[in-house]
Amino acid sequence: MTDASRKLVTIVTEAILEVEICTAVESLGATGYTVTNARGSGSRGVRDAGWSTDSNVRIEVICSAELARRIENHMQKFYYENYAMVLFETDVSVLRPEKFS
Amino acid sequence: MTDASRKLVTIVTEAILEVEICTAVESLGATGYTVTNARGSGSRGVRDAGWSTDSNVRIEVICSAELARRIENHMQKFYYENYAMVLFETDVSVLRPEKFS
Amino acid sequence: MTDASRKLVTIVTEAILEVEICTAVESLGATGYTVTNARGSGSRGVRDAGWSTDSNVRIEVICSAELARRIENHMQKFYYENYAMVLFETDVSVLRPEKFS
Amino acid sequence: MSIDPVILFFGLGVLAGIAKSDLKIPPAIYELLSIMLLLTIGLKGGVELSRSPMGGLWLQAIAVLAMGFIFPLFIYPLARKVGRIGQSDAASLAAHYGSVSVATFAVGIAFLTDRNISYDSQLPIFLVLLEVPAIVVGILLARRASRRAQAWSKVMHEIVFGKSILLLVGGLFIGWIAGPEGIAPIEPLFFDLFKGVLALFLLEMGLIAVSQSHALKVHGPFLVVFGVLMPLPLGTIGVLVGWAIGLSAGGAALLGVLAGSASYIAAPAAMRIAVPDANPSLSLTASLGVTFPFNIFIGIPIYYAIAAAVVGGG
Amino acid sequence: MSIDPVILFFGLGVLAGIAKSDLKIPPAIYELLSIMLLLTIGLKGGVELSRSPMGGLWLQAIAVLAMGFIFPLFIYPLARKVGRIGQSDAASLAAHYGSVSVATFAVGIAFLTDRNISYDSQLPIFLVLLEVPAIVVGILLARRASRRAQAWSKVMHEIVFGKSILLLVGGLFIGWIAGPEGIAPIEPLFFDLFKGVLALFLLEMGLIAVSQSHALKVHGPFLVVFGVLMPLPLGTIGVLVGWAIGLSAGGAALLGVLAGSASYIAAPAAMRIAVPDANPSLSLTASLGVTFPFNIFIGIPIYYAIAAAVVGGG
Amino acid sequence: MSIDPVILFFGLGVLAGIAKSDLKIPPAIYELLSIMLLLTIGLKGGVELSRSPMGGLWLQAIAVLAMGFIFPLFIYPLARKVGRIGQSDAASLAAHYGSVSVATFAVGIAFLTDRNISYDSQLPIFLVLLEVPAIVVGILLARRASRRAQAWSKVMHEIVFGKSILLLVGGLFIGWIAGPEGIAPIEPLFFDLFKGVLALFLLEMGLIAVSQSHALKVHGPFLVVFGVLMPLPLGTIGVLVGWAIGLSAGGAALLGVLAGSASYIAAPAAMRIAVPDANPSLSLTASLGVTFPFNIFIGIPIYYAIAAAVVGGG
Ligand SMILES: Nc1ncnc2c1ncn2[C@@H]1O[C@H](COP(=O)(O)O)[C@@H](O)[C@H]1O
Ligand SMILES: Nc1ncnc2c1ncn2[C@@H]1O[C@H](COP(=O)(O)O)[C@@H](O)[C@H]1O
Ligand SMILES: Nc1ncnc2c1ncn2[C@@H]1O[C@H](COP(=O)(O)O)[C@@H](O)[C@H]1O
Ligand code: NA
Ligand code: NA
Ligand code: NA
Repeated sequence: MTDASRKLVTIVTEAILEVEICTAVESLGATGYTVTNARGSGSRGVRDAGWSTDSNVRIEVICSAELARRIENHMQKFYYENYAMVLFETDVSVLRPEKFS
Repeated sequence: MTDASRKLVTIVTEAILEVEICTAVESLGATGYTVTNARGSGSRGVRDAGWSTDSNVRIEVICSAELARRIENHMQKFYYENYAMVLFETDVSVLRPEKFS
Repeated sequence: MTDASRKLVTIVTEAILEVEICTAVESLGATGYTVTNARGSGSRGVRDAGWSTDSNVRIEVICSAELARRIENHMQKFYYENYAMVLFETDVSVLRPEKFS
Repeated sequence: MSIDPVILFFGLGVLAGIAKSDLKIPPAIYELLSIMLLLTIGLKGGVELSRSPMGGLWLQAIAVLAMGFIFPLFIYPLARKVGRIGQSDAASLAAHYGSVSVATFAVGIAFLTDRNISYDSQLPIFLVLLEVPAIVVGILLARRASRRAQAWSKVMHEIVFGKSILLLVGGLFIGWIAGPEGIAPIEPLFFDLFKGVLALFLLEMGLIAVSQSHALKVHGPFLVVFGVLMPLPLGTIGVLVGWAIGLSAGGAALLGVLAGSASYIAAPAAMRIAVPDANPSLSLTASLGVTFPFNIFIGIPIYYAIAAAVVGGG
Repeated sequence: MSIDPVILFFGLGVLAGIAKSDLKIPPAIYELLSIMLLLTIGLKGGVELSRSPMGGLWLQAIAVLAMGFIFPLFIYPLARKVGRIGQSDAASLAAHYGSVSVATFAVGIAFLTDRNISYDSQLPIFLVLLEVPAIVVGILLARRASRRAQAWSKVMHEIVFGKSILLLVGGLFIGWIAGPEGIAPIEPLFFDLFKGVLALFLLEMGLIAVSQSHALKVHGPFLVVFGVLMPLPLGTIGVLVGWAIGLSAGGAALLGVLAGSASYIAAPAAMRIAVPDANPSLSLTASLGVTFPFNIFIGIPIYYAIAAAVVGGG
Repeated sequence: MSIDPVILFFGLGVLAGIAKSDLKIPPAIYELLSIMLLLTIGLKGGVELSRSPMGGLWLQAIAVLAMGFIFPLFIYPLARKVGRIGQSDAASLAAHYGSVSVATFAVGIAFLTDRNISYDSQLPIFLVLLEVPAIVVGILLARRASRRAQAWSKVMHEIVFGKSILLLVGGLFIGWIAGPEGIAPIEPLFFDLFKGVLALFLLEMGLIAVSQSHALKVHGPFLVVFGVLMPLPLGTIGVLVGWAIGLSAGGAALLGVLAGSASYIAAPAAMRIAVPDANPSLSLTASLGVTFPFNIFIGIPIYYAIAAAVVGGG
């Protein structure tokens, strides 16, 4: 790979927040995002995909370390307190790094 | 990120095992898990989501390195021999590390 | 983990390419792959799962660093120009490393 | 009068949920069933409206709207004082119980249809009118929408253009334009299958009701008392308002059903966005786990009995 | 007697599978169709039960249950000795063929209905009774459930509260309580659409049968011989048992259909959990890829012919 | 003649899309609806074919096939010269507009059925015949399939064994073999629900049409002009060919509908694989966002008017 390292930020949260968070992520500067449906369990109990207000989405954003930090701050500020949410960051290398961040 | 590194354990296996494995992972000490539907191919042939006993799930657990090892041992002991299963581990950093493991 | 490091190649692309890319990945030498349905947004606009030619898949392949490079080259050569596609690579450790690559 | 099979389907769903059966209605099917129910209710109302001229609807609409705005103002202090519930949670309960449940309404329609009791064609319009006001008042009562300024307009958009209002109003409109003859070719899907679709829907509602009952462990006594005692006065007021604005016995009963029912789709979604610090499972357990079964088993017959007594129909 | 279109749908599915067509019935739709079939079979039986008093059911039930326990004890040694199959795989085959297939039963009902042949109302009960015993015996034969101690109770729970028994018994119960008049409003969905739903279901079954035929490459000859020769004696015994316990010709034929059919939902799932070292595609290829098509094309008419000859019905 | 409610459902979907409502038809339901429409069209045609002997089909088939091959050869230069569109995009447009839309055909059938106008039973066969040729010609025009050598055979396989042809031909065949009596038990699902299913399908088509209109921002004027002006001459030619080969007024109108319609399933998928440098949203916006609504609101009545005038039917 014409290696270029970036961050992969993965957010697992309530399905109801999908549109809002994707919009926020883009307005913070991300060039894109990927969403999959998910279910799970955590501190706010079992969240199973059967019933829409009770299912999760898994949002992935590839971006620079700096933007990753900004996204994390935004999530922490607006969502961590009241919503089921988990966020983690992974080091990835990408093709065409100019495409991200 | 007030960086705190954790492990992300990802298990891809037969959909029929979902409940059993999620229960096991929690009783081993995990604070949560995330599940998505998946299909795929591996040493046990093509597993395509069309037909329930023939589809996969993708289970993710964020946890300490020590718990990750325990989960891996458990999977190896009880499932590796007879079930379609792949397991891999990634280094991730998380917000609110106290929430995991 | 009887640690053995491998690469996890993740490809997010148009659902219409799923069969073609999975076949290619296997003929390049991969021992398997995992696919999940996804939606997202990127340089080619919003791709939402509602309408089949307009949804994404997320294909994951665990393999050696060398095979990862070959997969990336193949994608770059045949798909990057004309299709919605993002590809990233992560370091993972696996159980039973002989199973991959 | 024998027990209605659609209610037995609800019971079967509850049983499956309690027994932790692997029975699941896939989300896509749940969507299909709810789209069909909403369209059917709208279409039926629209066809009726196209048949009978409708005098004085404006006055009736104002009365019904007023009910939607006033209800939460009574529920809120009750939850605060008697239930000793926090501000956000009380506001959320007020929004849920002031708004309405389409599934309860559908069971009410099935109840009347089985007994050959007719009802006024504007009821689906009242269903639409009652959905929104209580949610607005609930958000205002929580006084928390300020934190994220954009939330308010987003929430309003989501309620007003949400699928339930859109399909109800769309169905009403299509039924009204096309009239009985125009609708005839689509009747086999929307009208003939109505009760079967409702049965499958209630099967899933039973499963959901069980899965949404976890708050019972913590707030059990309060939620049960609230969920059982709240619908009766609200429903009775609904019947009386129906009588006051000149509805038939069937119509007044259905307005009682609406008034006594609690929202479990629009309100939870709106509250989650606009009042995020309210505990979502509290209101949902009350409305879905307690009030919904109460209404379909006990409430609906009571509201009809009151309506029949007051209006003197049958 | 012309060929039944629902069977042609199965053929179309097989063709699509072989041609690697992109035709797919989404999993959610497959779920919906199977839920509807199970409920319809239960409801039909329940309504019939509510009509006709049912004497001597207990004795009949015991005979049928016995059949379910004894069948696998014959199939197991046959697979071991004649087929030279390992312990776990033989046990799994015994469980699959001792248990029953709802889809085959549904085609059997359609076969009788098309010919205006009535059948005893307790058949859906027998379907329920035959589903579990063979699976239990199969697990015992494999003697492997010990490894994971909790597996046993989990598997039993999964079978008994699994959706197929739950929906069949639930449907029976609802049909029985509600009776013909109560069920009337949900008939358009559950009864009128039955054969169409079965047609779509069989289209998907054809696709699945092809996708589950990969074991044919390895164990082809054995699986084909086993899958074709096993149902005939089992089905014949079923017919004779039906005659012995006093069923009508239609009823005896259906008991033959049940006996000759092989499970492809409950048994595979249970075996996968309780006998994990059995090769799942071996049993599934036999039951779904060979026996299922054999039964719907050839077996059902044969079982009925035997039943008509023995019982002398028509 | 009042407005057809199924078209109102399309309008409701468009409205929901424009208002950014959360209304969504789950992909699984969309699949189910389209499978049902395709099977119904096939079955109806098959039953009719089994009723009436069909003379001279071969000649008719050749004429229709020729139309499918020739259409794109006219559309391509038009798009190149008049529209100043690049080679690949022009080839893609030629493939889309030379091929056909099943949904438009279904609305055409509903249009005729509402007016009690019969049509020739071979029309579903013509639908099948018209689907493929234009796509082949389109790919040849783009002269790009060479890059990935395997693409060509793959694309052909995907079109010929794609689900739309498979279900249409399968349905035709089943309907033809089973005949009216054999099909009777599955009519409640496939025939009685047809218009209701079409209504739900069009609701989703409205949503999709809006979501596929983003290319309008860039190529708006050209796409609107092309999407509105192309179907009229194509449709008229279709009607005239229908008249020339001796179809009834209804049949000629339907052939006009086919000719005037633009593919939005088979063609986009094939072009995406075989001509990847064509901009997919250009053709899709034209066919789905402009031509589809144009045809169901305006085109179909026009084609029928022409057919009635030329053939002299009614
Ligand atoms: N330890 C964990 N590992 C993986 N996923 C988790 C974990 N904890 C929580 N999640 C996911 O994040 C969602 C929200 O978590 P929480 O806010 O803890 O309820 C859960 O529903 C899970 O899908
Ligand atoms: N090399 C691989 N890369 C990614 N996923 C894999 C790989 N091998 C197997 N899998 C996934 O793991 C499942 C079980 O693998 P197996 O036990 O090898 O059959 C497969 O169905 C795939 O979904
Ligand atoms: N920055 C990003 N982060 C995560 N996923 C992305 C990103 N950019 C694009 N994607 C995904 O990759 C798909 C194709 O991207 P593109 O080729 O840029 O349109 C999109 O539909 C998204 O699902
Ligand atoms: Na209310
Ligand atoms: Na059997
Ligand atoms: Na055309």
